[in-house]
Amino acid sequence: MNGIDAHFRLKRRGFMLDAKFTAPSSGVTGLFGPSGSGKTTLLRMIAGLERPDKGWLTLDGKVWQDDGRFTRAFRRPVGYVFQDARLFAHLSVAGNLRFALRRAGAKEASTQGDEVVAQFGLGPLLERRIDGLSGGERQRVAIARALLSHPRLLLMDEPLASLDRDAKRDILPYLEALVRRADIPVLYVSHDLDEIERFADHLVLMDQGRVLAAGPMAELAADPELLLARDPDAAALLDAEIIGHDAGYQLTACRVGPHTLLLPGTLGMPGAARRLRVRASDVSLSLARAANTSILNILPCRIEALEPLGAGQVLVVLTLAGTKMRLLSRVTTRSRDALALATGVTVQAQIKGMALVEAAS
Amino acid sequence: MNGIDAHFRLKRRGFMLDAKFTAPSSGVTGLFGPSGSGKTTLLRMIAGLERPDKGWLTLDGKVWQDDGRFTRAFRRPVGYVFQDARLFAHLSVAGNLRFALRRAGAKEASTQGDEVVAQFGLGPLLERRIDGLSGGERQRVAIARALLSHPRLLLMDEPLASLDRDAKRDILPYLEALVRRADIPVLYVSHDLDEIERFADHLVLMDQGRVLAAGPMAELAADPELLLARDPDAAALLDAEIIGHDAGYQLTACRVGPHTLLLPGTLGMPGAARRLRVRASDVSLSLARAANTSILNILPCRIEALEPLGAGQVLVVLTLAGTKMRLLSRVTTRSRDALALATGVTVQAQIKGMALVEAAS
Amino acid sequence: AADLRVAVAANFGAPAQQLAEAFEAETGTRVAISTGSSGALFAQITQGAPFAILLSADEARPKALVDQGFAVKGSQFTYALGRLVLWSPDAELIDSSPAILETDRFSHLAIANPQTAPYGAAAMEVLGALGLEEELAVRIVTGESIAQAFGFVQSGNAELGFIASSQLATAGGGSIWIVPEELHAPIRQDAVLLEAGNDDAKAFLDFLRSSKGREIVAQFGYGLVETTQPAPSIYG
Amino acid sequence: MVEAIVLTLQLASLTTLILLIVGVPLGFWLARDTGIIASVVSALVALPLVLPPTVLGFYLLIGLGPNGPLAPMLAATGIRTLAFSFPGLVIGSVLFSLPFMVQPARNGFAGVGREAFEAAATLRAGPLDSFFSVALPLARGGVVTGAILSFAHTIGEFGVVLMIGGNIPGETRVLSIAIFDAVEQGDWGAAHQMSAGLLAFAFVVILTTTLIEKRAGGRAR
Amino acid sequence: MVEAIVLTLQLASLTTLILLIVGVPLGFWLARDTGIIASVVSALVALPLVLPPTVLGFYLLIGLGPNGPLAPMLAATGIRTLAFSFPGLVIGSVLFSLPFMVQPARNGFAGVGREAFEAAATLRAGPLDSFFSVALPLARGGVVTGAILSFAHTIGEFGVVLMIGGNIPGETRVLSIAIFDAVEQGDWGAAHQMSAGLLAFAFVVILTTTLIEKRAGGRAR
Ligand SMILES: Nc1ncnc2c1ncn2[C@@H]1O[C@H](COP(=O)(O)OP(=O)(O)OP(=O)(O)O)[C@@H](O)[C@H]1O
Ligand SMILES: Nc1ncnc2c1ncn2[C@@H]1O[C@H](COP(=O)(O)OP(=O)(O)OP(=O)(O)O)[C@@H](O)[C@H]1O
Ligand SMILES: [Mg+2]
Ligand SMILES: [Mg+2]
Repeated sequence: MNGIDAHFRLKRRGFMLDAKFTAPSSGVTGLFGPSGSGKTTLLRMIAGLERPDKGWLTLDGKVWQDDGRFTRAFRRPVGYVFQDARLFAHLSVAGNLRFALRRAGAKEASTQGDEVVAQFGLGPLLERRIDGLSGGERQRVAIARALLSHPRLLLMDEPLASLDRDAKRDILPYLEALVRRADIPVLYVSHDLDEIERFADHLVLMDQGRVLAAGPMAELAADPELLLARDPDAAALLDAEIIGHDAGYQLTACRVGPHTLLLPGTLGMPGAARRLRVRASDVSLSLARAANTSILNILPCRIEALEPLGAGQVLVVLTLAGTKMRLLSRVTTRSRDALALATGVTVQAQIKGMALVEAAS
Repeated sequence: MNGIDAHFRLKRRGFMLDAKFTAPSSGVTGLFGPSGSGKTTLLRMIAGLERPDKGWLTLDGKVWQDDGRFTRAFRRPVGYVFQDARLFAHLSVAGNLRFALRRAGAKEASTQGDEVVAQFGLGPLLERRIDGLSGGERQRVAIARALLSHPRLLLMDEPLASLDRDAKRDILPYLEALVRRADIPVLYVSHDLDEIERFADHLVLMDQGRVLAAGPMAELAADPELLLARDPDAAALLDAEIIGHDAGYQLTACRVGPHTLLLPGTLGMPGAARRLRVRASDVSLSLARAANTSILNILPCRIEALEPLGAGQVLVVLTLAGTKMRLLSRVTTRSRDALALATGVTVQAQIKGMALVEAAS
Repeated sequence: AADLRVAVAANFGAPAQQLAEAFEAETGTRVAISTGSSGALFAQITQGAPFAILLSADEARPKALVDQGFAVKGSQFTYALGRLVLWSPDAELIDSSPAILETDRFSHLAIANPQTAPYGAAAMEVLGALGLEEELAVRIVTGESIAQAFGFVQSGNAELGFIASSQLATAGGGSIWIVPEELHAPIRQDAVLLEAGNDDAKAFLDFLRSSKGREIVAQFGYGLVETTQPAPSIYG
Repeated sequence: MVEAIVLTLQLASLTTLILLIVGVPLGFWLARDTGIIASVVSALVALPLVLPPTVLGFYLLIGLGPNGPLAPMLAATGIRTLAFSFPGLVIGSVLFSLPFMVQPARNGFAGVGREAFEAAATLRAGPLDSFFSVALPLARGGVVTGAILSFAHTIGEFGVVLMIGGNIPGETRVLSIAIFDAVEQGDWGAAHQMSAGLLAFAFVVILTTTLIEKRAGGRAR
Repeated sequence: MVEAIVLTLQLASLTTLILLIVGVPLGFWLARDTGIIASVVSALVALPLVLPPTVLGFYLLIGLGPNGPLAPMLAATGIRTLAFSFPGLVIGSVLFSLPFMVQPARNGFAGVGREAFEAAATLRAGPLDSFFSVALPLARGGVVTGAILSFAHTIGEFGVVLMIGGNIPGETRVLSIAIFDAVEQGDWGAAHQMSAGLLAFAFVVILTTTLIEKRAGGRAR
């Protein structure tokens, strides 16, 4: 089997982990779950830092661990970005990066080193001591260090939790590009759903030491049975193809099934495939198509289901007309009654243009 | 003068801080700025942990520090929640909390201890060792510990950065309540604008060691001159008064100037004042009032200004008809042209009901 | 607590203990014996150590103490004569003569430090008299005290060594050459009174010179100075 | 024999206690002060080690004696010399074992780090309070090591003790001197016996201390 | 005199070097292993301290001699005894100073913590690599303290050396014995001179080491 295939069992005082999941051999797999659900513990077992009571782990068909075998941590080609940066206090920033490079055994090491340093904006920090770095600076160095070790599997434990949004914005595309180019799988722990949906295309949902669900992001995101769809930040994912640009208005036109959507910015060459993220709270419904509105994208949909969320709110699960793609919308019960929304009804889903966010593909 | 009055100057290799600001004597003051802008450094100087080259600090008219005087850290009644939890590794969770209580010298100590423990869900953790706690658990203990020291000024350095949203949601209301009851000022560092706007009613904006602006949240949030309004999460704040509830639909009706808005949930007793947060990206504009839409709140506004944001987007600054209150809306340049939006034009601002968020008052 | 404190050179510790017991049996005066190297005892006495008597391993230090006013003039006398023997635990090695010293059948010859210990100085005199001083120089190992030299031989690290005949009791066999007294200056171990007015001390010194005392000293393998009459008290 | 054992335990315990009181704060200071004075003091502390114990004892003998610098002060209290007395032994042992207490303690404190002190300060713990409630528990490993080394060293030490003490039974004659005497007088049997007893006793004390320390560390850390 | 000085330096340096090679890994193991065996070994390491140096030397004399346990092995190489030889002195000094190296080193390593090793392991550093590139630099303070204590102690130590050395000029007669002899002979002038020289030298060495260590620590940490 390609990709990651893992099953771990571990018992601790007051905590029991029994997690089984698979993840694809490339792209980002998000690990999402509440505090204390065992995300960090799971990552540590994959890295070989924690020995489970029972463990099974293969990467691309190669067995790293089973009942008899246990590949030790330093023999597993994983990169690990810890929740706390864990830089070496006795080395400078450059020393920390060199530590990784020296042991990576890659030929392109030095050139890639410069590249990573530049992209993470570490140039001015290279000679600095670790304890003089701010939280964000530390984490940037830690991510760069993990990348420079040329891992075949990258494990990231809330790597961006201590970065501000500007720094995140700078790093995310670079990480995405690097991960796509390197073609290695990434396990990405976060409790920020926005971040996960933006970054991950596969998802493992955890709670209390167990895997609630695992699968493609788009499927799980719109599954009204899962907590995900009931989250205030819940979103649906749409597969789109870029068909053209409007240079004057800086808009990109995408085809989603038989529909055309307009997105701000230049998102790629015509013909490129993209995934779009539509937050349930950004989708309003109307019975007729409104004119003279700033809302750019209005799509006809069929109501599949209505799930009460409590507090006077309803989650409306929609199918985009002419496709099998799902959309989610959050409306008040009052609107539901006012518009007589019910399963089978056809409605216009109004999506605020700005709310369309490119997701990793 | 009441509240905090601070002015610090500090020079470091490659970093120069010169920050002067005041903050009210109660409520939460947010400290917002990019990574490395000096937020942590400023907080440390206020706590007396860092000696600036030149410093001036008073709290409610009492001088803590000036050219001659320097009140040492342990004599300043501040509570400090560090970016890294900094729990004492040689003590259990209970030991850490007791450490704070014993030195707080308050009579209500023990009862308040139980209360805080309960509210932060620390009961099952009390006997645990520190290194067995997850990141989120640690930070919960750290916040509880700071509160138990009965501070007269609470300093929080990204206290929620390592908490997942569920844990945040549990803690935030409790923090707000406690802060309001205790009537002490809180300085709250975060680079999460959502968090700050939700929590803070006063804001200090920092960049590169300087204070860009300081003032009431609502003013700064909608000021198109400031970066804040250009932020993708930018929001305007509206003063509202609760006028009634619709029990069936679980909606709360609020008066904002001459207008009535409907918000999901039960937000308070009629007559209570609330502040509402409206994100620019949640406001769409239309020329005529649309019917048959799930959007509950549609308010007439006058366009005050149009600020291009780049990437085909425009920030529209609006005044709510019949008031002086500001609203912000983000639209595409294409919509601006299609609807012929210009200063002085009257438009209908459509606010998705769910996007109204109660802000601290 | 003791009535009388006596400083004793380490090599005379065991006989001193027995003397003390006999003295106590006779007079009821309890004696505390403090042993140490003669050099250390000397330094301590000059710094006010609370000893009433010194039983030194040499004659130079008691004399120096008298000269410097730390000891009572005229109280110094020789309580024992050291006897030097060449000893090996190997029963075959020594044939009751110094012949072995001229062979290379041994790699180490142990002696006491000639600079600090009279037994060491005497051993060097013997080697000088035998004309072997130069030849054996590289094979000589030096113990800081005569006890250490004994330890070197007893443990087998040195095949043979010059030791005090008083140590033969604990040696247990082997072969020896008793060094003729003419080959070195006599090893006089002198006693001296440190506290002029201490009657117990005077009594102990008298006991040391009494026939009973001399008997005990001789028992431990020490020689005695010839005396014609049983010692009258020299303290009047 | 019994006298010597009791005296040895008294000396070792008292010395270790005094070293804890003197050496631990000194180690704390040396760990936190990075100035040149601290470095010099740190080097000075190690110096007693460099002299052969008997020679150190010899200088102490002179220093504590009637012609030493302390003599006028002592004279005022009616004491002629501190040598040949139990207090003199304690002074000598403390001085000689000082580096064994100070250096490990200093390392222990150096490992505590600014962070913990800052957290303590924001919780109203003053310097003294922080020292006892934060620094000391966190530096416990180093302090315990220092105490073990000092205790063991004081038991075994005899050069200094022999020189300043004068080997007076019941007063300054400790076990190590008794063993030394036994060897010196060729009484190897007694020497073996006492050595074995001493080793067994010390082994038990040290092992117990180590285990208690580990238990305490394991529970709290 | 010059011979004695050279010999002393050789002995102290070689002993410290061997202790670094032997004691540092031992300290590392003791810091990471929490089992009962490690605790026992840890207590055993401190034991040489408990015996008076001359007594320890006495046992070494027996142990290293022709009747000792090593004798058959030695005989094969044509050596009758290790006593009275420089290698013998080194063995004695190493054994006697072992606790001074091992205990501080152990504390140093104990302060490094799992976190750093985990980070190193995920960067492909094997156990040996981690030891040299992470553990050792981070535990530097403890190791340097151990080296300083060992060095100083070996210089000053003379009981063991006296006992197994045989005071052979150029081979086993070190400075500490020379000073001891001077005191013993009542040649206090010479003793003062040599002591002063030794103290000054040791002070410079220790201070320099401390400062270099601090500089290195200050730069990297
Ligand atoms: N070393 C440890 N010893 C004992 N229990 C531990 C240890 N580390 C973690 N735990 C417990 O195991 C459970 C899972 O912890 P883990 O750190 O994996 O959670 P997490 O999902 O990463 O949480 P967070 O989002 O807060 O980081 C928690 O109940 C935690 O208290
Ligand atoms: N101990 C130190 N020595 C030298 N420079 C430091 C030290 N601590 C911080 N700095 C520098 O001071 C500047 C301000 O750092 P500070 O930690 O206050 O930023 P911040 O706003 O809190 O950042 P973040 O959001 O990443 O936590 C940064 O350039 C940082 O590199
Ligand atoms: Mg975690
Ligand atoms: Mg910060």
